[in-house]
Amino acid sequence: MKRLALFIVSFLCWMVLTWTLYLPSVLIGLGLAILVSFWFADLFIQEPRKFFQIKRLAFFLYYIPIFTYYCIMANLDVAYRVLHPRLPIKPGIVKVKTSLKTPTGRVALANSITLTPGTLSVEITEEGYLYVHWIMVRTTDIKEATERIVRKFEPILKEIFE
Amino acid sequence: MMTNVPFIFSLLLIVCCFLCLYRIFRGPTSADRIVAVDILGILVVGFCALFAVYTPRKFFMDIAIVWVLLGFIGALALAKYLEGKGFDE
Amino acid sequence: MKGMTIIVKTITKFLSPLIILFGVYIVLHGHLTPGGGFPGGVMIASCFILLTLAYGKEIAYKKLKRSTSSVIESLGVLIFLILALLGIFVGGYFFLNFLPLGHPLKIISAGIIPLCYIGVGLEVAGAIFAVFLALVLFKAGEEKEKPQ
Amino acid sequence: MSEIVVILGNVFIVVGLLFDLLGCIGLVRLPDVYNRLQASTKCVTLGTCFILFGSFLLMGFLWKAILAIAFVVMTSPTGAHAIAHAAHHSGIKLWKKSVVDRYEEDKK
Repeated sequence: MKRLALFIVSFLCWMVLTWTLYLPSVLIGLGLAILVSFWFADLFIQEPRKFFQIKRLAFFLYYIPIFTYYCIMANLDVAYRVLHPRLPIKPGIVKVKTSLKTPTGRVALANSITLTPGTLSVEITEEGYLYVHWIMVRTTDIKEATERIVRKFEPILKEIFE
Repeated sequence: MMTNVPFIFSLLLIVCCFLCLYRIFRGPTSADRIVAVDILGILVVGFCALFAVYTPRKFFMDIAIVWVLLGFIGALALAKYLEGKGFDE
Repeated sequence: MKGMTIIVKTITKFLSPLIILFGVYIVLHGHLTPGGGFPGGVMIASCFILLTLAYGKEIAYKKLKRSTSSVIESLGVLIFLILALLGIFVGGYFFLNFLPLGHPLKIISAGIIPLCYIGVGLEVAGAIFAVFLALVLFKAGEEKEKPQ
Repeated sequence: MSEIVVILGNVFIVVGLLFDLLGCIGLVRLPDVYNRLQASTKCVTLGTCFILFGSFLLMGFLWKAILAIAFVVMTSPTGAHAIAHAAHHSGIKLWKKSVVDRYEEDKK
């Protein structure tokens, strides 16, 4: 199962890279994908059953425009702070709690936090606490910071990765 | 008029690179320099994409992908150096 | 905890097979696009360097043993030399391009050049990983290399 | 149709270049490592993604560019996280006007 998932991903990657249907090229790609999937399968995905569920892929596609929207808002926010002559920043490191369980979900959450307005994840612990550097600290309470930072993404990521 | 457009685009990116170089020279700590080197790596990817568009050769995109991956590995190595650990621990 | 944080580990898990794939793509398309044996070999070696950085040396050793990397290095040189010598036996020149040339701008073309690039790629991948291990893991005076 | 695609691609490239420039201005102006890392990582990542998407449109739907966007989005925040983590562990303090540092409190 793990091998099948890695095989599909690497073969798609090869086809995108070469972008031809010339037969020897496709055959070389097949052989290469089989080699890679036997060599690296134990590292790639831990729970491959989730990889084949259509619902998760659909939620992933639904996640992309939301993420892009927040990303552009983040950039406009940074532009406002950088171009303002008096630099309206009030930085600090706050602590938030996530309810996601799987490592992949937590990693996706941390990377989403890094790319969205005013926040940068510094450390993630085993118990699900994230230390987040916030460029404009509005609150230092754990619950309220969680409400402001994490709540935007958590429901969708829970559908994708859990 | 239209032939000057790629030149102006490249000039903007070169201004960005010079801002990064300023941070590399002036940076008070080594972490600042590492950040600037990382950002410089991503800017070069933009350069590769511009070259791929305006000298119509598709292989520059391969170079862009290679640069992304090697820049990532370089950033990780510099981060481990900054943390003061050995490379294998 | 050994290695870097969980974020780096998970991204490394996801990226390392794709880096290998990309290195082999560059090696195999060396006669069509820029690249070839040396950059592709560096990409393949950098995948193992990434594993060493993120996880520590045990996982990287599980994927590619140190003795195996020297075997791969020797194998690359051997492929290169055998191809060169076959030219002498077939037609009389060192490095004679004795294979048919194939279609231009397809993956099977240019005779023995792709095979030479495969040899070079294997050699560079093994050599750079061995050099990295030698520079990083065995510091002079602190740790002697154990006989195997 | 194709003219619309060409104009759209050029617009994407110009917007991406402006975001790149903003990120680099942030790298120069902001006061400490973490703030610089935030501004530059966000802006330069999105700007480079826009340039790559513009080249995807201009070069007749070259799907390699989408692959490059996926790699940039995956690797760039991870590198930023690694650098921030290492900087905090190597003892670099926050800016002197910072409000709170929960991580420093919890590490003790």
